[in-house]
Amino acid sequence: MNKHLSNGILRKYSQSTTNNIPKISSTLILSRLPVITTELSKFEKLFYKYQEELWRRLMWTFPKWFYFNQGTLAELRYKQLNKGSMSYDPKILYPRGIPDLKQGRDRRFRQYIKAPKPYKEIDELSQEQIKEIEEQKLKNNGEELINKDDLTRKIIPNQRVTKADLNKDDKSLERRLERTLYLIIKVNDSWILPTFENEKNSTSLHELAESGLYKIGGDKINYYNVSRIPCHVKESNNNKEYFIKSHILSGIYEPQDKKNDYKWLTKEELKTYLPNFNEIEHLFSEV
Amino acid sequence: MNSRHFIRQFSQTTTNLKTGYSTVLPVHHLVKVEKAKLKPCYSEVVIPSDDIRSNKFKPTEIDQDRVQDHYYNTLESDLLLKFYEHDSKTIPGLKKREWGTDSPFKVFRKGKRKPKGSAIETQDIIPINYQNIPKLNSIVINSYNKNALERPWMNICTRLQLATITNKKPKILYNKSNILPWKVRRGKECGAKVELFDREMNQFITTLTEIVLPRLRAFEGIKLTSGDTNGNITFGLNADDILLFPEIENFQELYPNLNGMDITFKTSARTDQQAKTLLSSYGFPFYKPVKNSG
Amino acid sequence: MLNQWVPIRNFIRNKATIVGDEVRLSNRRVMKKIQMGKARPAIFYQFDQFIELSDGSVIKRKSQIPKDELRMINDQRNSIKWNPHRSDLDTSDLTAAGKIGKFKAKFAQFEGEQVANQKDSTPESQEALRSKEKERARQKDKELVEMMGEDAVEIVGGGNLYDKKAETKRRKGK
Amino acid sequence: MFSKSTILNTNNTFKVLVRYKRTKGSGEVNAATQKIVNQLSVLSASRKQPKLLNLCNEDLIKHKTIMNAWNLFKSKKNLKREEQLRKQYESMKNAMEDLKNTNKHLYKLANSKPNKKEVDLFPIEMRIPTDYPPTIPWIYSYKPRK
Repeated sequence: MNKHLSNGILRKYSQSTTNNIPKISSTLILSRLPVITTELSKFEKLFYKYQEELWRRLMWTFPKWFYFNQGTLAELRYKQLNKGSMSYDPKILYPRGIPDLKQGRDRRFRQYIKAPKPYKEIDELSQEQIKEIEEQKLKNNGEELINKDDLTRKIIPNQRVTKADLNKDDKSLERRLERTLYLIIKVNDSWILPTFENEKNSTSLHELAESGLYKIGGDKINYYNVSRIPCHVKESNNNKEYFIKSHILSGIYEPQDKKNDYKWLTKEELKTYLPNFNEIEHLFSEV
Repeated sequence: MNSRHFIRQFSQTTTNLKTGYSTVLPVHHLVKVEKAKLKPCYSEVVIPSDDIRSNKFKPTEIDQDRVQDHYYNTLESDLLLKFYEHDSKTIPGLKKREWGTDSPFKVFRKGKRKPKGSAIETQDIIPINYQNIPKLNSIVINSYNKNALERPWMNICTRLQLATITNKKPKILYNKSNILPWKVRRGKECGAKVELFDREMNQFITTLTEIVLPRLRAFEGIKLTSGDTNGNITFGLNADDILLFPEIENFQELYPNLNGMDITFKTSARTDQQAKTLLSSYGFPFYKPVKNSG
Repeated sequence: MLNQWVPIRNFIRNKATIVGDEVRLSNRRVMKKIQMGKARPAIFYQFDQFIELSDGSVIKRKSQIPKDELRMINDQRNSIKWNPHRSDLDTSDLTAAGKIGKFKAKFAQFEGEQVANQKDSTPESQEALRSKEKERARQKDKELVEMMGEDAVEIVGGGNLYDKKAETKRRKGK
Repeated sequence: MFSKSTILNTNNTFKVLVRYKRTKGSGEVNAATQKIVNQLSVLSASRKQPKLLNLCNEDLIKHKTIMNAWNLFKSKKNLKREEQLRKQYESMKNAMEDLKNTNKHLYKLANSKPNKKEVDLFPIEMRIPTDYPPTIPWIYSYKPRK
């Protein structure tokens, strides 16, 4: 028994001396951070809605007299938008109870206020103007004509779903704006995270990753290395891959060798492309 | 010295074990118990403030918090990687010292000696792991208005200014001392302050980094030298800068007497360096102030 | 040119007529005493505000002012300090692509011929332009009064309540 | 018998006291004061505070259910996040330990901080996500700093 054990140890020692020095390489986790907020689940949306209603119910009355001076055009517009609330009349029967009116607000309920807009709303326009707009709409395939130079135009937010999403273009940095995307490249018919071998073992891991990225992807990448510290190590047949985490902030990845294929994918999509994804699954952001 | 000795005395054991006067500080019977609060008419006081039945109830989670989401999704793990140092150990902070025993005066001297090389104690610097990643706790906005000393009504302007910027009602600052040449008198109103948490804090951050600071012509950033050595960073905005907040900018004539303010970021970081790294991740620029020669 | 644009802010602030009589608030303002347990949090009325940044992205905020849509010309998205690596922003302020150039291009319609003729402007032509501007402003005022009806009287605002310069003068005089 | 507004007879002189319509008196304030009073009233709760919420028992139970569900949802999310962070920490620590045993030189390069005094800042171009995307969702014009 004792002999056996010592033998085992001996073997181990001898192995380590005969082995070559392991090959060290840097593997790059290059991510594009989300551009827009995450999509909320239905439960979250409903909960926020509920809380906001409670909050609005407990809000103080809007101090109209402070923001709108009497006798100004702005006040006139405000009055048009927010018709004054009823006054208490003891002769009337109130089905929801006697109103508690202070400063033109029934303090039992939430207050609804419409703010005047910088542009003209439909009710402000004359018949002719409305007609004109509708004619323009017809000419423009049903879309309203917007003067881009007009600073007081209505705010119409851009779509959260982009062209790249619709075209299913997974080479584009504009896809899945609400998610973190990661770069993978195709080498010898298999998809991998970009890996660069440290030949002399003299350059530091993060510098190697950076120079390697420029070599394969051109120098039009605004690259930010998070830390010098590797976030993971993968060992296989005397190979050691150290994972370096970094972000692309602007610019574009252009493969220098046109044959090299690449993709920007989310965490879920990576699963189907990377072998033994489960080992490194925790390195990728859920969002 | 103060601990009681239990001496085995055959006749007096019971008296020794009687609970009596505790001389260990704090002496509990000196703590005032406000019995009035126990009255049934004050039952409202007992309800916690986040209970919907409480008078103090104020819903906080009213919408999606994009800054907090950003912190959880990206910054937290980046910060962990950035601050990690292998084989690092806790660096003990400067602590108060004993006086020593080489003289009878020192033996009975009250209190402890101040730490070496510093007037105050400093924190231990604990290596960062996944449980103590620095985060922003709160923002304190402090606006001292010296003009309010002579004209008390000016403090109303300052309070309103803070209230409109932060959406939270500020507290009034009062003078603590009497300095007659400066017209400083104890108990006089002299400004306002407000502490922001959670969504209010996060909205304030984005208003600063996205709207206000980029439009300040002379703004170079937060000084790299700022900080109180315990991870709290402060910078100031003057009266003209405050005009750029969207609330004030669109109704300038309603806020005639603006007052500058100091903004302090309270972070859970133990060092200023870490706190500055954290703030820079939210989009605050920093700069190295040039030393004035002569 | 720069000098014409920079002090706009100060100009606006000092423009309002200074009200001679000062604020007189009675000191006998007695605060209402709030009973224990009756204190309630202050929740100011807030609007859901959308702000469109210069690059077209929209953010949501809560704001007390009665404006629920705002559009920024300058902000983080086109500030050089916040975008040190962008080639399409690399301009000093005074060039055509700079902030002021863009501003001018945007508001050329309001400035009339001023922008176009800037290079070869003579004192005479400037004088003529100025008188034109005045005429236009007068016309605008007239229209406004008509809109508000005949009896409308312009309301003089409270204006600048506290004049820093006057204050220092007063102090020195003491 | 005599009220204030009737004629009084004192020392053979007649004083006539008549009630007039009240004109501008001490109650009126100047414009500047009015402005400050307005500002103060924005800050004060008087007449602006709504009635307290008074939920019936059924609503209260509903509210509590919602809050319980939300807290559960949140705590699950937090646990998941913490677990992921812990894994990241472990694998990072493991990688450093491994690097230390494999190559001392690279380990020293990785573990060294640039300078004790210097602050390791994030790039200013990192953005907090917005609610809606920019017109051009990504910035392609990147110019390396010279």
